[in-house]
Amino acid sequence: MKRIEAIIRPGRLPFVKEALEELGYPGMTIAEVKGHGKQRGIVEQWRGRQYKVEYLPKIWLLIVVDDAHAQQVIDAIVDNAYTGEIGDGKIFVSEVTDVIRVRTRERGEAAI
Amino acid sequence: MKRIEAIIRPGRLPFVKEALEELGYPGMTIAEVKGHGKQRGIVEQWRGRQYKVEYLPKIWLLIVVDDAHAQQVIDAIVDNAYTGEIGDGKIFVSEVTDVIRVRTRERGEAAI
Amino acid sequence: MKRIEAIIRPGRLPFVKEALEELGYPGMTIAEVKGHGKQRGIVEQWRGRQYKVEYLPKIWLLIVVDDAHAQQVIDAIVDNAYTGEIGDGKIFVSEVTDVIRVRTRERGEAAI
Amino acid sequence: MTRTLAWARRAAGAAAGALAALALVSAAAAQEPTAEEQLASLAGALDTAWLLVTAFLVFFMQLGFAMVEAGFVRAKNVANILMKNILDCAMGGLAFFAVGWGLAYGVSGDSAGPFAGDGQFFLRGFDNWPSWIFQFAFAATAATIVSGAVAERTKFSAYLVYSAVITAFIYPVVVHWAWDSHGWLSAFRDDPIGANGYIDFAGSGVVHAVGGTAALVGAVMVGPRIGKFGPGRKVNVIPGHNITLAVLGMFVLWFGWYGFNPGSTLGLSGGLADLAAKVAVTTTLAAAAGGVAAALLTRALTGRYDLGLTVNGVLGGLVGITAGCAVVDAWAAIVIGAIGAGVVIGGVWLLDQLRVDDPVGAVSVHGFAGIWGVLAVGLFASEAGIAQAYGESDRYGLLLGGGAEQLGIQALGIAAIVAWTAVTAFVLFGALKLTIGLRVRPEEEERGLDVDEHGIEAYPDFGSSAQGLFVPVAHPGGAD
Amino acid sequence: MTRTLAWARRAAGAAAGALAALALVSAAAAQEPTAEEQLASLAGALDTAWLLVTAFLVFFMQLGFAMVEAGFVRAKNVANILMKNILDCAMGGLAFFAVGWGLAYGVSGDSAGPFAGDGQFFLRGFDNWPSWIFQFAFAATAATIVSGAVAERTKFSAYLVYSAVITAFIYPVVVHWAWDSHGWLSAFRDDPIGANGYIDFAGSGVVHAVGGTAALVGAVMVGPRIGKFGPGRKVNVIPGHNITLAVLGMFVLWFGWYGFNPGSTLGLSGGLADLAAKVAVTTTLAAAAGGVAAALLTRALTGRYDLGLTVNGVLGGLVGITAGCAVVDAWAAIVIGAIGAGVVIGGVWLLDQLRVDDPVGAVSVHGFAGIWGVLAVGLFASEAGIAQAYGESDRYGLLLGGGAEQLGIQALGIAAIVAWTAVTAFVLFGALKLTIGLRVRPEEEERGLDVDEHGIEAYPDFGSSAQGLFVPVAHPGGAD
Amino acid sequence: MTRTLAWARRAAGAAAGALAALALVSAAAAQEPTAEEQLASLAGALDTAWLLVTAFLVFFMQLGFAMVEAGFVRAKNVANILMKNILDCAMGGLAFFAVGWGLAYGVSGDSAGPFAGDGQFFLRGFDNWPSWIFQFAFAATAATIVSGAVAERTKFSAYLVYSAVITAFIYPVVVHWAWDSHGWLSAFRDDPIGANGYIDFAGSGVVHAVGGTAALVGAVMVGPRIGKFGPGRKVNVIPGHNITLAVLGMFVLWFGWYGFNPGSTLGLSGGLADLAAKVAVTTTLAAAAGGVAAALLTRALTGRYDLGLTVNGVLGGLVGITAGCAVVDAWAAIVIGAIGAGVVIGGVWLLDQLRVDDPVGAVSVHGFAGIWGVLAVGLFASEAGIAQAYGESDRYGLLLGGGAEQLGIQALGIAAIVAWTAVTAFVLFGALKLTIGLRVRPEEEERGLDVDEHGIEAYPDFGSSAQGLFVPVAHPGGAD
Ligand SMILES: Nc1ncnc2c1ncn2[C@@H]1O[C@H](COP(=O)(O)OP(=O)(O)O)[C@@H](O)[C@H]1O
Ligand SMILES: Nc1ncnc2c1ncn2[C@@H]1O[C@H](COP(=O)(O)OP(=O)(O)O)[C@@H](O)[C@H]1O
Ligand SMILES: Nc1ncnc2c1ncn2[C@@H]1O[C@H](COP(=O)(O)OP(=O)(O)O)[C@@H](O)[C@H]1O
Repeated sequence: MKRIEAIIRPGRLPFVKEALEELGYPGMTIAEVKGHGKQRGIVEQWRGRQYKVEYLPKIWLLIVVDDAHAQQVIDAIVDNAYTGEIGDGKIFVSEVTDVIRVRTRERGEAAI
Repeated sequence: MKRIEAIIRPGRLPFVKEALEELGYPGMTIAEVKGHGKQRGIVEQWRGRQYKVEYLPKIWLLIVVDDAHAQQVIDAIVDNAYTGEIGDGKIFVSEVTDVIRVRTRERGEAAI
Repeated sequence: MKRIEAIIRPGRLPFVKEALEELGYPGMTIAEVKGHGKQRGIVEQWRGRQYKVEYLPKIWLLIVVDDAHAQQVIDAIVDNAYTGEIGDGKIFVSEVTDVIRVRTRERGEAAI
Repeated sequence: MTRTLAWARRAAGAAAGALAALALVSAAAAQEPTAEEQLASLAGALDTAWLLVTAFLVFFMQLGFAMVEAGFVRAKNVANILMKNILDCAMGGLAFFAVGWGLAYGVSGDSAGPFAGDGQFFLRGFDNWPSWIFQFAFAATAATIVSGAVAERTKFSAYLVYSAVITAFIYPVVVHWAWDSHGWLSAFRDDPIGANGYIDFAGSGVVHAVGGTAALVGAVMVGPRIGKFGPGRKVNVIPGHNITLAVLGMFVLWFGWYGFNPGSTLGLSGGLADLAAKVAVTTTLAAAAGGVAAALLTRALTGRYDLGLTVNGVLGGLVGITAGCAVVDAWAAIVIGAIGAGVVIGGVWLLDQLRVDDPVGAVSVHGFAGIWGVLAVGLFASEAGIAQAYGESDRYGLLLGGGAEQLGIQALGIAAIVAWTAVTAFVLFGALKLTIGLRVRPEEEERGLDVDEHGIEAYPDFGSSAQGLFVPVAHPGGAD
Repeated sequence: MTRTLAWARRAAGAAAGALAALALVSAAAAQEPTAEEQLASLAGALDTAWLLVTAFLVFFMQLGFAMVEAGFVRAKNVANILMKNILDCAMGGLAFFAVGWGLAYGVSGDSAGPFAGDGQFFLRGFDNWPSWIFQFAFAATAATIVSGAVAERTKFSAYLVYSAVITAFIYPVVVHWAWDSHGWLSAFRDDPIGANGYIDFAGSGVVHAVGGTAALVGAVMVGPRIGKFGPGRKVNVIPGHNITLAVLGMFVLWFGWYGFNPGSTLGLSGGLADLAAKVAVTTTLAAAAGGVAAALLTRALTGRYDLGLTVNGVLGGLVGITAGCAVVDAWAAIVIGAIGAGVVIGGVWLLDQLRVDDPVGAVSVHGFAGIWGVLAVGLFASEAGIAQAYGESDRYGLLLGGGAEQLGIQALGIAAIVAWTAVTAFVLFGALKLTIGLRVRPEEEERGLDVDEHGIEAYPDFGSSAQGLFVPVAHPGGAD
Repeated sequence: MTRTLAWARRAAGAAAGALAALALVSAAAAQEPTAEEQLASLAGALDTAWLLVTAFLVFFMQLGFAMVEAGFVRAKNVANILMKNILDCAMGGLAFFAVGWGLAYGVSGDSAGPFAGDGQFFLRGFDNWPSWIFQFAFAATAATIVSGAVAERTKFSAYLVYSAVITAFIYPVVVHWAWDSHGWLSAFRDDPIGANGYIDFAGSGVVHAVGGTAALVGAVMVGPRIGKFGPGRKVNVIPGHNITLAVLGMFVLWFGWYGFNPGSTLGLSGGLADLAAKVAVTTTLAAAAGGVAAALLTRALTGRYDLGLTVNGVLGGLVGITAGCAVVDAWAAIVIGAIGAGVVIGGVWLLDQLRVDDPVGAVSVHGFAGIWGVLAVGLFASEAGIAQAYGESDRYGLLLGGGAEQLGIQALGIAAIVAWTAVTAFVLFGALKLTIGLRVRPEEEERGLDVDEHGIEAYPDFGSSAQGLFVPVAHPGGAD
């Protein structure tokens, strides 16, 4: 099973979500995070004095899927999070050794 | 060492924590996240017009433990996060290759 | 590729960031989380009655790097997050099987 | 055709002075009004102005209550408490229009009985507008006190009924007793109890103790919030969501209190202006003393200057001085205010021991400090103070050598008020419990009342990085 | 040398009474003023006091507007809407000083025409200060209404221009028509249209419908926010960020309305005090009815008591009563307020159907309820009410048997006002669209106006665990 | 036994008019008061009403200060700054009662000296209540200014002492100099310095420059916040947590300023009503000009309309006009306000260069703009303006051809005030530093003052998804 962790632009979330919904993904978890990669912040000001905001708001998206569907999910995210500008974000994929559904105590792929 | 990542109902956190405390767990990190799995949101309204809130508030819980205690921790979470209703949440388990305690620079199991 | 996940003191973030910048790290994602390990909360009060705040505010830091640079990044974090007091935090390292840069659809090390 | 206002309006547009207006008024009347009539009319206008302005200030206290209560509850119940605050004021206005005023001051025949007024329901045959607006603002104050004490768990529909009944019935009857010249307790009765009757200048008892007592009955009957009290003697802490709002509310209340107390002279002419000013001073000093006392007391007790209790302490000082503001000296106001804060802090502790859950401290602030305020008159009223506000008398504060009579009357009065309110509130909440129910379901309470009762979150898009996660900012095609 | 103020100032320091001051004034004048002159001067002072105090209350409504609007927008546009609220008030003050007053009430020669005033620009040759401050506060109110309707997408510089033009030109002309004694619609004209002229006591039409109409034109011409309307008939919901602020604003507005309506007597002497008090009562009852009606209506329609619409409902009740507050009876105020809330709720729904995006409901609250308020005078004005406020007349409310004439005049008046405002606002917004542009770029809109226009986030360091992530709390060495 | 109030109270309950009340008053007195006496009494009542209402407005500025300061600090120091705002007002009240009034206006024998009052401590032998409440509100204003400048790092107990000393001693002495008729600078002295004495109508110097100077001394002696200044000339930015609160506070302050400036006529009778109205107009125009100027200036300087500095700019305009509001023309008020905003913006920049850390801009707004306001009188006071407010004189504004004398006196006055305040504040803060210490420990500062000093977080349960993580919502069994 794959743990797919994507950092995307907040404004793209509805599109990503819609696309995932069409795929029939099992579930997702999101959080508001901040970050920077190549895109290095913007200049804001406070009482007239300017300063660089180092971190920009992003959405962190966690989806755990079985191996079979991982590529589909990744494609859906990439397609819909894409704008072509610096700051579009990244997806990190790692292995999950076990999944447990609390409600049913099911384990493994059945629990996803 | 195992990275145990649980998404649970906010209201169950105190119970989960209490149970973990009895186990003598090494530490935990939590965050407020939103998500949906099978439980698909609720209807809210704004100035009279209703809309579906897609994501429900959940607590994200991260505990890294040595392999020996992983099952105990998982059981404690499942037992105490359980209500039997859709939305109880999930637990994802993955491997951690290294742990470092900043204060002592200890590494590996000693650092957990 | 390594997924480096650090839980550090909020006040140390600027120092850690500065150090990472000098290293020329590829990007980072942060979030505000709460947690406790050995450091077990502080006593606050509400309308005169005291209570223990179980979780203290921490910063969660996610950096994915290629294997070659992992140790450098870990060292930079440890050096700069260190104060010597309980509560300095921990770093968890795990494997990442794939990385995708949304903007370019690059994969693997190239995408970091 | 006389165009008085037309002229006045025009006067605003051009540079015409009031001379012209006056002249016009005179011309309009068949014959010249005498200088004496003109003077009386002007004095009346000034008195009306005072009633209006202070009524507006008292009304503004609604905002203060709303913000203090909102700040002291959790984020998931904010919309609910705000809605209750709007609606108790709005329902209160209609209820006080329909029934409340009539029971308080209404007269159908020659005179009303000692228990309640009996006329002018729906303001029929009524034109004393300045008094109505002033008294409405007070009624709304009494009503809104309860919402905080029963916050975070009470059904909205039950609260609506409660708020109509207290402004229509429970509170007006007490007003009649204490402030109408026919009321059995009234200091304005021709033949009052004792030398002076029950002295409660702006309503420590009539307004605050009524609200506080109803709040206590409500809090007991609704029961504590889930999780407030643990097993054994454990008392959990449930912090509110925004202390800044609570402080904002406190300053608004203090400001509004300058309408509440000084406005209770009901006029300025005939020497009342001096009295109003003195009342403003005693009110200030009591509030200040309450704040300082609470800060120092909490520091002594907990080792830290507690902000939440300092907010309550200022309010306790204000509630405490409300009965006696016109009849005590400046130094006594300080003592009363400081003790008021102490009473509040003790009350908060006591209620916790009794396992009564009052999230905002309404019972302590309005109930306990209100009772203290009424009794303080019996202890601290000065001879000159009573003379200025109520007429010469040799019965005044016990501690100033005026004997125990006034204290006795004060005790009697507040006992009667508390008893009346407790019984009627008990019946009211009991009836609600048996019919529509007082309390939301536990799941609803855990989820927060906002979502279930109002379908809303108070801060759906808050925060520095708020991304409007709930908001469908755009839709990528598709028919719907 | 006369030292009037010196004495007054000293009077504050010592115990000298007003007697001395008066005596001094007398001494200063060559001969003793007669008692009648003194009376007139005192009456004038009281009238001025009323104008000032109520003007301050009306000014305070600026805070109410700012908070309601801030609460109803997303966090990323808060600084922008606040800045607009500050600047429309500030620009409005300067514009009303330079041109606005002159067009509204200015007179250069003997008299002004029926369409606009023609003198006293830049307050040259002017000293009617009480009127100016009062009228300024009204002008600022009219101006600020629009900001909410065009929120979250309108260019700041365009908004600045708009706000100067409405306070300098669009609004003052309407004031002249309706309130100056030379205005063609004016009830204060020597020879008014019909028996009474157009009756709009405090400005449901003159202020609110002007603001609401300009808001509608603005909202249409700026277009909806990105994502508000989906394909087909889909209407998305974009919740605001802080409902507590909206409620805070609503209470402040209600409070300020006690300046808006009762203050519109423009004085207290000569019988106006009673009128002001009555106005305070009708205002209260309409607001209360609006709140209760909105709560119950939304409960009936959506199954839940809706807080956002209850806020709008109270305001709808207030806007609705503003025209008729002086001439309708108490029961009628309740009816007007309740219907006002209904009009607002219907309006919110209607605009959604028409795909007009008004984030805060300004068009419904001020436009639709304003029109309703003007017409309500034609339906509900009582004979006695008109007599008291405008002079005896046998033409009054249709539903009370006073014939249809007044309703016709009201309809004519509001039609003229809406038409004038719509046309001028259309030209204004059109010109802005063609020149500096009305709307920010889509990227800017998505990111929020705060960052691009003002370089700020409203809550950079908020939250219980806010760590000031943006803040360089310390720098570990290095030259910069 | 006379029952004046009883009747008044009853009058509220029934429909009795003021006529009856007056009659009663007359009857009560042994003989009929003459019409002249009645007139004087009524004029006195009106003056008192004005003092009271404006005092209440000035008091309300406490909320404004609290909110501006709270908005401009980080979330972790909010409870601390709020607590300081409550306590400086509360301590201030007690200190001004005990000592402050006596030093400002108190007279023990025949007259006080030019340096300080010498009687009526603890209000012994005192009954000028209206003046006390008005002057208290001013004293509280002077006191609260400092809290913002030393925010986020100052020890709470040290601040408590400071606030008592400034209201008890530092500020009252300046008041005596400038406003008491015995004060050496006073324009109300029989034989003032120069033709008119030092003119500072509502206290640009007496109140604001005192507060601003003490703020500067405090900020310097406490030192900058950790991380504010980097190595070299680096100035870091530490954004506050809630700009909405700051705007809320600004509107409340503007509103309260209508008490501050117009209320400083200290009455309305005898021609003062017109003066008060004019003051309201100049105050409005200066605030408006300050806001517009700040917005345009920041746009020119930084490319963006800066909200924080616009808030400061409005306040700078208000502070600037405070000295001259009664003696300058409308156009001059605009100029003064606009320059006031410029002074504030320059001041903010200057302090950064000097590495003085003033988190909210108190030194610039109150200190620098206050000094500007005092000097502006010497530049812009019109002949007619001085005549109306202070008596005929041929020395007035330099730029209007009135010579340099007044400017010289203004400079002398403000120099004396600033020197006095700087020296006493230096001694005070120095003594505090040596004894209880001025500053919290660095760890405490990093963690925030709220947790250590008050054991609280301001927003423990905030946010759209706030789960009350700290709250033991329920306990699964167990004895405790
Ligand atoms: N190596 C990384 N580790 C963790 N997070 C990263 C990393 N690289 C990028 N991110 C996250 O992705 C976001 C977008 O990265 P960015 O470099 O701007 O995109 P792009 O690669 O398309 O230019 C950043 O704000 C950061 O949160
Ligand atoms: N595959 C998944 N990936 C990431 N998060 C998930 C996944 N499935 C569920 N979740 C998280 O778990 C929460 C509860 O899931 P839900 O499906 O409602 O529970 P249940 O499986 O008991 O019905 C969701 O709100 C979501 O945050
Ligand atoms: N085993 C763990 N799993 C997850 N998070 C942990 C774990 N141990 C510590 N943490 C996180 O690290 C933070 C610091 O831990 P703490 O034990 O106080 O530090 P130290 O080990 O230096 O004493 C905690 O607040 C918690 O968020």
